[in-house]
Order: sequence, then structure tokens, then C-alpha cells
Amino acid sequence: MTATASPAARTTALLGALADKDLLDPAMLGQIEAMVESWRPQNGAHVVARAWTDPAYRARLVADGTAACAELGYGGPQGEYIVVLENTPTLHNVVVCTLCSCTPWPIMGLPRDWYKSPAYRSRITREPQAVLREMGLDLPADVKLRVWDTTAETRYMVLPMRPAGTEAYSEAELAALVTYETMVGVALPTV
Amino acid sequence: MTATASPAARTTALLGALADKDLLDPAMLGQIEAMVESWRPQNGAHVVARAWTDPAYRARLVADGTAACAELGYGGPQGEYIVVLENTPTLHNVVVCTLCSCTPWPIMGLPRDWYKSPAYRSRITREPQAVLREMGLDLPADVKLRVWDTTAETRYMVLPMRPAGTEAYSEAELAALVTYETMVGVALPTV
Amino acid sequence: MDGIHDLAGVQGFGAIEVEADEPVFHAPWQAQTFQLLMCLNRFGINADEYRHSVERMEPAHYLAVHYYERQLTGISTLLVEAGTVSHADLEARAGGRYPLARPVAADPVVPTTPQPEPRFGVGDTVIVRNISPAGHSRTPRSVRGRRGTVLHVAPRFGLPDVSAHGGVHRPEHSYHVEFAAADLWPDALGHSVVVDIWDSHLEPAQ
Amino acid sequence: MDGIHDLAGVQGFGAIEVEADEPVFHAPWQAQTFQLLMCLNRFGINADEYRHSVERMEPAHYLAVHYYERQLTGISTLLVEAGTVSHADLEARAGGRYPLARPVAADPVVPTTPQPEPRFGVGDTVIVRNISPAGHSRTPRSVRGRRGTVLHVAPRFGLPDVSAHGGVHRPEHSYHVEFAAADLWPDALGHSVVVDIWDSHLEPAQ
Repeated sequence: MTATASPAARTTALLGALADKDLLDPAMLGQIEAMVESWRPQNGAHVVARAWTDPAYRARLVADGTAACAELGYGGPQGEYIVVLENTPTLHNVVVCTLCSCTPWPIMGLPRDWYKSPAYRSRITREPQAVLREMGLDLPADVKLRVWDTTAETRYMVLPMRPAGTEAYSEAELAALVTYETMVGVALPTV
Repeated sequence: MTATASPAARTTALLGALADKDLLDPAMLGQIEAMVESWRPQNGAHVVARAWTDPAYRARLVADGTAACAELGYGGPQGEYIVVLENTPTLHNVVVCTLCSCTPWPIMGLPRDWYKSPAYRSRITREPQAVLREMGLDLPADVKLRVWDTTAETRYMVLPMRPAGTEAYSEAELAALVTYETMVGVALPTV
Repeated sequence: MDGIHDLAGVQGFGAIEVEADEPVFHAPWQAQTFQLLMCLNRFGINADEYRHSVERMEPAHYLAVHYYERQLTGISTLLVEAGTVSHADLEARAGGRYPLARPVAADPVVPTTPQPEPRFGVGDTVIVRNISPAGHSRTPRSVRGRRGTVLHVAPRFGLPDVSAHGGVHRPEHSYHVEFAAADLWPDALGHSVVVDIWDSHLEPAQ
Repeated sequence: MDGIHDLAGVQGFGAIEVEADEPVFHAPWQAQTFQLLMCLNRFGINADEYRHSVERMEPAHYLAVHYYERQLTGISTLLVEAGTVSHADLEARAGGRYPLARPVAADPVVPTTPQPEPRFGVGDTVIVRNISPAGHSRTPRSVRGRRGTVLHVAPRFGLPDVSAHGGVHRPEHSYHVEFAAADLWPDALGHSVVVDIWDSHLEPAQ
């Protein structure tokens, strides 16, 4: 029985087969590569920090996430319909894609391995309390927890609460507090 | 990263660790080996052939499978409560264990790989019509189909219908028609 | 536990391959593993603990390997958990990784009222209780909350939910309960599925 | 399809491991595979067909491998099925087995009535229809037949059930429907789960 080829060997095989038929467009591949590089969680952090400092922007962001992200230059594939989920003192939001691994690429970047893992996908909807605790997030018992499953075309980003003690921070300093995990809802920004 | 040891190497390791602590009883292992050899689908075939030729035995078998199998000398682990499922012109029975691979060892033998496969376990309860057709069994549309899932301590054996054209067969000749698959219900005895 | 082992109705698996003249074991280690299984009671381990040890395997490992490798993994896990052998010793002896199953859930049992006497009879309509123990249970997820008809009352056997988790032997009748397959899966045709269910997992239909 | 990919609530998986300073890709082949994904529309293949190609993987393979290996398997399967490349050529070039996903089910679509106009509004109580297409669908098994409340009406997007299987683009609204988690899993605590569900998969609650 032949062994299974490595994924690297299989990728090379597929690329070779397509190239031999002249079905690959190197310019397009280069454009895609550049686009991927532009999708960074720093984009979402920028959006969050702006929302924390500009109440009018925050209102626009919550009313129409897609348009408000576009204001800051963020949009594109998997960003066609962005909905921003506001955390409040009584509501905490967490995002998952149980069926695959959907996420708003332009503002969050491509998803992290943990977000794509069967462990996260299977557990977060059924026992988010235990999962968040394991991940270091202990929510007060009276906070309502909503888990959003990305099962259609809406792409969600969590808008965390601005941490106390950041009154004097600049927008850039605030953005540095906003990690990928805080925009999925499995962590809180901390100073 | 170390590679996973082969199952053979792992079994040898476990046996060695137990033997070094004097926790293995070679005599007992030998007895088990002999017992396994005594568990053969031919036992069930013997039971079926007897039921085909002896109406009183058939009645006892359907009323109390455990006792009727014991009459012919068959019993033991996983044979504590045997229920025999009679196929009729209007009812066909099929057996599965969706959660693991339970089966009456003393009369059917240890289960075959296909019976233990995730494919059989997942599909036979939901789409038995398609599975049986794929396995070569085309039942008339008016035959009711019952799939028995072995989820507790009952162990099921299907009693197939005696095929036509076997009126002159001896009990031994009849038993030779009864395969493992016919006692699970995925095949019919044929001449 | 709504684990990977609860395969009824899961879609995406392929053809069932019947091997002609299949041997009982395909390699000596399979026979040896089965012999060890039959010795587990000598180590104070019962069949329900064993079944659950296999259910606790990493799901990807469970699906990837052969039946007897699952058996080997379950047995090894139980003997390591009992302190009979050590995982480090097994890996040293095997010369490689020796995967074990995951630990028992923190709170594996859903308490239920013992039912020593049979509450149902042939022909009764029953509903499968809407409970989901994090530990061992033999009631498949697909029938939870579903309505069925009792075809047969089986004798008392120990409720596996408790005996898999160090509980006292709690004999209860089980029932062969028939369900319309179309009540379990919307695309099922006209067949029925009979599931063998312990008394305390059932309730009378209103 | 009630496939292995429908992971919500399946128990037995372990801890979630967050990698510090995780790179976007862990190897060049992952970046190359993602680039190919982004080119699929040039081959006449849409995102729904792609998602379903991954769902069609052998369940054991699906669980065993990394996200980008699933992506590679789905893309390769679609290009082989389209006749763009041949499986034999891929295996020869790769120098080994090149696993592909399993074929599309014979009858993958459950016909539903098109719903071009939104039938529900915020605050409405809805019930998830009891349908289970053998092909692609984005409604998880865990909410089938369950009752929830509409939190938000999303814009029209093509119903994936049909576009994954060569059907016409059929734009419908989807709804963010909130369910009590305890209605989906008996052991869930007090949280809720919001699922984004296309119009034709819902019906009004009585």
C-alpha cells in the first residue's frame, strides 16, 4: 500500500498540474498574496479603538459594521456583511463557526488554528462557561453569554468594553490592547 | 516529535509491563484463547438449521433464545440474554450496535470488521434500504424493515427464512447455508 | 456522552466492505488485546468502564483506527488510570508514543431515580428522557426526547450510567423500544429502529 | 448533510490550545493552498461547492488533518470532478496517495419554496424546519425542530443548498435566531446560541 503523500507534495502536484495546463495566473496569485498580507487583526483593533474614542463612529459601527469598517479602509472577501457585537456590563458575546471556520478576513485576518480546531468548534456552543474559564476568562455569573455561530453570510466581530484605566490612552495605544482573541470574545483587553 | 508506536508494539509493551508485575495468568489467557475458538458463526448456523427442521425447537428459540441456544451447548460471555428475531414474508430484521460493536459472541463469533466499521454503524439505522441494496440484498417494497440497535444487554440474532428448494436438505446441509451475514440480517441464505 | 462513538445517522461514511473468509483476528496483537479485555475484571474493571474508556478516546484517533486498536487504547487507559502500569513505562517499552483516552468528565453522572420494578409493558408508548450524562450512557442521542413503543421487556441488568463511574450495581429492566425512523431523521424511509433502553431513561408518554 | 463537520455540541474533544504569536501560515503549502482557494471562481466553482467538498471528506480524514489540508483536499476534489486535473496525474506527481473527498450524494437537495421577501422580523418566534438535505446545508443539526427568536434580519444572499449543487442563485434573507442553549443540549447552562439561518429553513411558530 502506497503511503499518503505529504500535504506539501500534494500542493506542489496540484500547482504543477494546473501550471502545465496554463491554468495558473501568477499575477493573480501575487495579488492574492498581497491581499492576505493586508488582512490583519490590527485592522479590527483599529476599528475597536476608534469606536472607543469616537461615540459617533461607534454608533455607525454598531448600526452598519460593513460601512463603518469601509470608512477606515477595510473590506473585501468575507467582509461583505459585517455585524459588530457590543459587549456590555451585562452581555458578553463570543463568535464561532461550528460548520467550518468563517470569520471576517479583512478585519480579523485569516482565522487562528485554535478557532479552526474541532475542540473550539464543538465545545464553545455547548459549554462556553467551561471553555472561557479554561482560556483564562472568568465572567461574573450575572453576565449573559451569547455564542454566535457563523452559519450564513454574516461575519461577526466582538466589540469589547474599553478597559478601565485607559482614559489617557491614544487611539494607537488603545488599539494595541485589542488582540485577535478579544475580537472573537474569548479574552478581554487588559492594561 | 516521537512517532506513535505500532499497535503491535504497544500490545507487547502492555503485556510486558503486566508480566513483569506478575499480573498475567498464562493459564487464564490460554482458556480465553480456547473459548474464542469455540465462538463461531457455525454455532448460530446450527441453531438456525435446527429451528428450520424442528418446529418445537423453533418455538422455544423464539420464546427464550438464551435457553434454546444453551440446549445446543452455546452460551457464555455476551450470550447472557439472547433474543432471536424471526424474519417473515412481511418483516425483515437487521442488527447493529451503533455505539460500539456488541454481538452474541457464543453463537455468532466475534464480530466481523464490516459490522464494527463506522460506515455500517452510522448508515444502517438511517438508510438501511440503501445499505442492504449496496450489500446485494434487494427486499420487496412491501416487506417491513426493523433495525435493532444493540444498546443494552440484549444480544440479537436474526432467524432467516428457510430458502425454497431445501426441502430435502439435512440439518448439516441447511446449516451450511447460514452465514454470519444472514444472522445479522444483511444477506439471505441461498441455495 | 454525545461522543464520536454515537454514530447512528451520522452521514458521510462510505461503502461497507465485507471481507471474504475474514479471519477472527488479522494479527496476533489483536488476539492478545482481546485476551486482555477478557481479563479486565481481574483488575477490578467492569465492562461499562471499558466501554466508556473507548468512548473517551480523542475523536480523531477513535475514527482513524481499527476496532482492536480502540480496544487496546481503552484497556491501556484504564490500567494507567488504576495505577497498574505507568504511561511512561508503556511508552519506553513501546519505543514511541502510546496514545491514551482522555479523562472522565468532571461530573459524569446525571442522577436518576432507581427503577427496580418495570414501569412499562409491551405496547406502552414511552418518551426517551431529555438527559445527557457527560459520562457513560447507552441511550443514543438520536432518540432523545423521541416517542416509541415497547416491543419487549428485557431482564434486569445493571444501569451502565452508574456502574461505569464507580456507582453501585443498580439493576433495572431495559425495553426494546421501536421508533419510526422518520421521527429520528427527516430523510428516513418507512423502516423502524428498535433501541434497547434502561427504565430510568424513559418516561411515560402523556 | 449531518456530517462530521457539524461539530456543535459533540463531546469528547479536549482543551483549546492558543499558539503565542501564531503565524498566518505554518508552511508555504498552506499559503499556496489558500491562494488556490481564492482562484476557484476562475474554474467556475463557488464557495458553497467548496464548503461542501470539505464536508464530503472521509470523516476520519476530516478530523485527523489540519484546516489547510482539508482545504487542499476539497479544492483538489472539485478540480478532479470538473475534469480540470486527473486523480492519477496528481498521485503520480505527488509520489503517493492523494486522498480526495467522497462523491456528492445522489439526491443532495431537499426542495423548498423560494422566499425572496423576508417572512420574519425582529422579535418573531420561529421554528427551524425539520429537513435534512443529504447535500450541503448551513443549518446545524442541533437546532433542527427547535424554537428561537429573531434578533436581526440579514440581507439577501444565495441559498447555499441550491448553489452548492448547480442550482440557480436564489437570494433569501437570513436571520440571526437566538436559541436557549438548554433547548439544544440538556446539560447546557443559561447561555444562548445565535444561529444565522436562511428564510426557507424556518417556519413561523404557532
